[in-house]
Amino acid sequence: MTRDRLEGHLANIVLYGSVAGVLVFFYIPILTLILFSFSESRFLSFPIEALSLRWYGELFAANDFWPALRNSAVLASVSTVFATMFGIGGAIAWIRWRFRFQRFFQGLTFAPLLFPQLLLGVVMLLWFSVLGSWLDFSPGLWSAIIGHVVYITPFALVIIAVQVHGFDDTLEDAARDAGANRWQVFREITLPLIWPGVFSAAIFAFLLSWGNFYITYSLAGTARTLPTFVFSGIAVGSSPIYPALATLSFVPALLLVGLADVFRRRAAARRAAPPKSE
Amino acid sequence: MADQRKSWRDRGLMLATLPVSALMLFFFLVPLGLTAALSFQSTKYYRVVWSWDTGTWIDVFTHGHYWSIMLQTITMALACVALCIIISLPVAYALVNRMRSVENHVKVLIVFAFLTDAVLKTFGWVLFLDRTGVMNGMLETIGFGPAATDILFNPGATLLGMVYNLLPYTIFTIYLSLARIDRDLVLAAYDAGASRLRTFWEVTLPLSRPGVIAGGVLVFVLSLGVFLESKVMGGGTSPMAAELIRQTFETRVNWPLGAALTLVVIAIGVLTLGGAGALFLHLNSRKGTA
Amino acid sequence: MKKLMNGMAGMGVDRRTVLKGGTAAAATAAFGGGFGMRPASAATSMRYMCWEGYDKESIIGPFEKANDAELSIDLITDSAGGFAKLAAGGYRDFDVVSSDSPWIARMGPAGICEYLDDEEFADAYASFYPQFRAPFAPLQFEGKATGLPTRWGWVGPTVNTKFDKLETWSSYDPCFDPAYKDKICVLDWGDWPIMPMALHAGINPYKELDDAELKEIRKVLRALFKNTRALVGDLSVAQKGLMDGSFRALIGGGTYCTSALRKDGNDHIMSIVPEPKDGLNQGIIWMEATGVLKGTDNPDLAKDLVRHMVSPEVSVDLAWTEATCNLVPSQDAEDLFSDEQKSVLQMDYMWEAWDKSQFHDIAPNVDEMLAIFQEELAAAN
Amino acid sequence: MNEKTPIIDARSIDKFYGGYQALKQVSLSVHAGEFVALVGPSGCGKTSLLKILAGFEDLSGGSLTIDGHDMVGVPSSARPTRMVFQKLALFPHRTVHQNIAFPLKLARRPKEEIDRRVGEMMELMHLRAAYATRYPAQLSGGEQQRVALARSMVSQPSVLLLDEPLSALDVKLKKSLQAEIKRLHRTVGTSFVHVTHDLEEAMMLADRICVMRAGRILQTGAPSDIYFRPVNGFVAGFIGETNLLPTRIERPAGGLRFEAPGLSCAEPVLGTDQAAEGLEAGEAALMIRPEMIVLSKNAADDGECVMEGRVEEFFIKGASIQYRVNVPGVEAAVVAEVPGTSQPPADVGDNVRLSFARADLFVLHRD
Repeated sequence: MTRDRLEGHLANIVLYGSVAGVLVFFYIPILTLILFSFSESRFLSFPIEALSLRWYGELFAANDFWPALRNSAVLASVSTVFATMFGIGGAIAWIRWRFRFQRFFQGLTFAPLLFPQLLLGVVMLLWFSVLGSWLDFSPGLWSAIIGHVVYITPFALVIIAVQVHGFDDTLEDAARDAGANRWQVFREITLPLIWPGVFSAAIFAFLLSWGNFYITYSLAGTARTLPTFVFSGIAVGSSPIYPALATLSFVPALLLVGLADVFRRRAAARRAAPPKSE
Repeated sequence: MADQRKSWRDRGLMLATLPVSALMLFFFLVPLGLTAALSFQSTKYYRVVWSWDTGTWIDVFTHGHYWSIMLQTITMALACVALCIIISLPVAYALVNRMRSVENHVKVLIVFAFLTDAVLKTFGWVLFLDRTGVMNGMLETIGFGPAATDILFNPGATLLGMVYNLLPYTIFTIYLSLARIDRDLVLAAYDAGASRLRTFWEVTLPLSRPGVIAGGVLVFVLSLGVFLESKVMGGGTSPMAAELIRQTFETRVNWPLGAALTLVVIAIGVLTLGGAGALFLHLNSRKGTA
Repeated sequence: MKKLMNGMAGMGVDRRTVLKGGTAAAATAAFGGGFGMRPASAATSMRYMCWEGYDKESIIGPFEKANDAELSIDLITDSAGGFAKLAAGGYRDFDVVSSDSPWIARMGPAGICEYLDDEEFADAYASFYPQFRAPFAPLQFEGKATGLPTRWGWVGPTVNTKFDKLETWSSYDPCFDPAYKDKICVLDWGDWPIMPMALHAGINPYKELDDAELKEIRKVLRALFKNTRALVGDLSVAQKGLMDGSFRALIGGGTYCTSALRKDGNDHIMSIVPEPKDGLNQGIIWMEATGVLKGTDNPDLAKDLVRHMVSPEVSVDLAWTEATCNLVPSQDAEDLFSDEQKSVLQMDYMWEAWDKSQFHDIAPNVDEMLAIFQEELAAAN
Repeated sequence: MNEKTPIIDARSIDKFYGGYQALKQVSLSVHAGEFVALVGPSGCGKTSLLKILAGFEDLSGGSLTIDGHDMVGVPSSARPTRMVFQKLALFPHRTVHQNIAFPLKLARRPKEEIDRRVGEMMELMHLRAAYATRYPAQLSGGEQQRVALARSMVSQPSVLLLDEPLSALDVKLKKSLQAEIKRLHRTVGTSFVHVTHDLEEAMMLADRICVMRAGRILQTGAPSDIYFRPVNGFVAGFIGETNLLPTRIERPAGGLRFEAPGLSCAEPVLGTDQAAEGLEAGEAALMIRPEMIVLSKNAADDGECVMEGRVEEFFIKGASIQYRVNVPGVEAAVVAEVPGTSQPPADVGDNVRLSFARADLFVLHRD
């Protein structure tokens, strides 16, 4: 009995400790960046001697910051829309339907998830340069969008598939029975019911695209997004502005994640009262 | 889950599958084929010569250093997988069994950290671990000598960065498989007189295996593709496969060689997946006959 | 890379301008061009690929205003990568490029850059130091110049004199001294760290090399990696390490690394060139040049931008940027520098460095050397 | 019963799922205002038939008309039928009002009409007006049932199809909703087709019961027919407990002569109305319902037919007491149900006499 209690104490220490440890671990670099973003010095060493907003100013004044910000926003929004749309159709086809070549379809839409991003980017870059030489164009933001959609769609698909998996078919039957055509069934019943999944997929897609480095790096051609802007900036040594940039780039991520949480909670509240029978 | 059989004449099916299939075929499968084709070409003065020979592959197979880098990459990937699983198990277990009330907050915190820009976070680690970084600064203020730690610029630092960036994958896959375990099974084990540890060992751990395997495979495959961590945190002196590929494409501008090396890494990943799949089936079939 | 394109085209479809009015061109116009640029309010817009510094508002702004033009900038992070990007078809999107001189020199023969007539730029050449006047050999191919030099400096050990005496680094010997184990930082900038090591081994890497010489280079690199603590692509990390003494010398960086530190008042940090060894200069002069890309829609404006970059006033500005400070070829600019700036740029030392250096040129065996570098790096662990 | 043209006329319907035949030559007609129950064990085809009526499944052979229109190829949304689903299929993301209004909204009825009709339906189903803004998950099981009924009735279909909607409820709630459905049927006059595996429920609700087994309709008839005049042992045994005694019959003119081991009757002859249709002479089964049997320890207590045996066990069920009696010569224990008293008339091991009227015997096919 005492042994069991001792084990229990130990288990609690390990369990709570591991969660706390992992959270600290995850936030070390993030907090470090936020801290250094207010450093006055050009060289980011600790302890920080003076605090200032100097590097925020430098960041806003940087020539290529604004285009990079805009590119990131365009890239992330467009990729999100496509990846989410493909994810919805793909997830329904994956889970709810049976059709010829389904295995092939599932493999094809899942495979990019298992590819190292850089390699995915590289093979696509090779293809784009071939296409480019045939059709006389060169890679740019649009090819990065295609790359992001290829990379992110499987993520979106899997997230939505989880939601579709719990879907009750008879709800659609009921809607059809009530006189709804296919589109009405989809719009009025299917979509609202898988919406939590679609919403999280969209948030996830946006953030994956927003923070993506490897694929953008390979495919964006001359267009620069925030992550590639950071990488090239660090490489040539003008690093003091990047903690400031990091701090700013956490803001949209924070907003989206917070929004997702609020949304999820509202949905949960709606279904708060458990059904009293069944 | 009803099986709705759909014919390819069904408009819904076409709408749901054809655009995404076309995208994946044209921008994923075709490029992969092209990469294979490119690896059979040669290069001269930074230009690809359309020569259709196996020179590049001979080059790949006769140069030991490509393989030592591959081996190094696989070793690092395996170490990363092991660390990720070991760290994730208690975290996922705690989330499922102990922290119901704050579970969602913790998940949100992890997701947020996971989804922010990897380049910046890696850079943040450098600022933290650097000789004049936050960690040494803090150690110094509590009485350790200057530059008490020297973690950056070695394979350990690379590994730290990899674990940092890939840990969420195992946490979430293991979390999902643990959350699916029927609580009654655990209670049944207690009821049979098993201690907590024994219950964890005999019931929970075996049942979490799908999550462990899925997360492990995902982390392994993704580890094959990292280069930021080895470049920025590892000090670049022990390059990983992806860094080798990047150098080959960018610094040496040798596309056939880069394509061949890319295929080697992809092959390693695919073989691993196949192996993991076979292992999974084997374990399941054993369970079936037992 | 042009060959790549032609080779690919050989697979069936010819590269045709027919498509210029077609969907692909429309898509390129809509996405490829559009997203990268600010909405064009000016009469002409140009795309400029360059290293950091060339994009300063104080340099670009006046040019844009004077010519009613809009420049969109693409920063290079690595010369070979920039070359690859242009060669992969990117040159069609760009008008002007500023990159490392061997790469600019390659762009003429590769059909990426226009050749520039020395006569047209006579005024500019006249304002240069004699060493840079036309015909300026390093940028010439069969008597035609590919671009004009814009910034320069030298590559040699970068030393913190708080920790080391300058004399210690009158040769690269300490790189191989066990006392300096784990104290050497090699910059991960393609061939930059390889060349000084080849010179140290008594080999001129800028000429055709035989197997025995490549073997020597392999040996010297292997020895270097024994003492190397980090291979760093991030300049700020290198600078920080140099300041706090984790790195006792940076190899392959030179003045490009030093100047920002000196500008911040750290004049105890210096880049020098080692003494000539067996008649072989041990220093390397690096240079950036600016060229006009083939097929630009605005050839005159592009050439004006080149002239703008080498004019004395702009040269001074270009020399003095946020991240790095570098020398410029313009003699007329020298008087415009303050004494403090001259000191930061180590101007008193520049001609000595020049005299003790090789010119960083096209190295015929660079690919083999890079492969060896990679190989030895992999073997070092 | 209305003998005009039926609302539903299904003829010789076959249904195949791959190689498996779920329905075999099923014919069914339902008249206006009629309440028909489809009963049978799971897998008997009753739900397949309902889905074919609703239009969720195509029929593989045969014909189907509803309201005089051929229904082959007509989607469910265009049929004059509405369905109440087994799991109710209330839309969890819509309020009660929105759920009930859904069919009207799809039919683009004006808002005033929708509100009025929904209000009427809620009133009819005894749903409190305050529930209109609640979500289904916030209602009790019975309330959810009423919402589901309201949603299916709101657009005034010609036929309401009910797919075992009460199967998941507890007994008490089930009883009250059965009464509710019965009342609803009387009020609206719509034809109901109700699928259930519970014959008791079917008997309580339906005008006509259709017993199915293995894809076929075994018997269609009024509840009393099904109970007292089953076509075979399967139908007879489908509700409650019954005694089936193996017997041999002969058919002299105008009657049936029977002979069963362990059973002695003063005059072993029955009228032909006491036999299932198409019964031939030979092996058959004699059915006697347990509640028709009188049990006594007293040999003097006489009846037209008598069996003697020993009490194996008995259960006090409250309103009645059930005895299981071993009768020599009869394989299965004979079940007798006697009115409940505080003093059971016999104990385990007692020898008893089971007697009943000859008119309560019914001869049917053995199966």
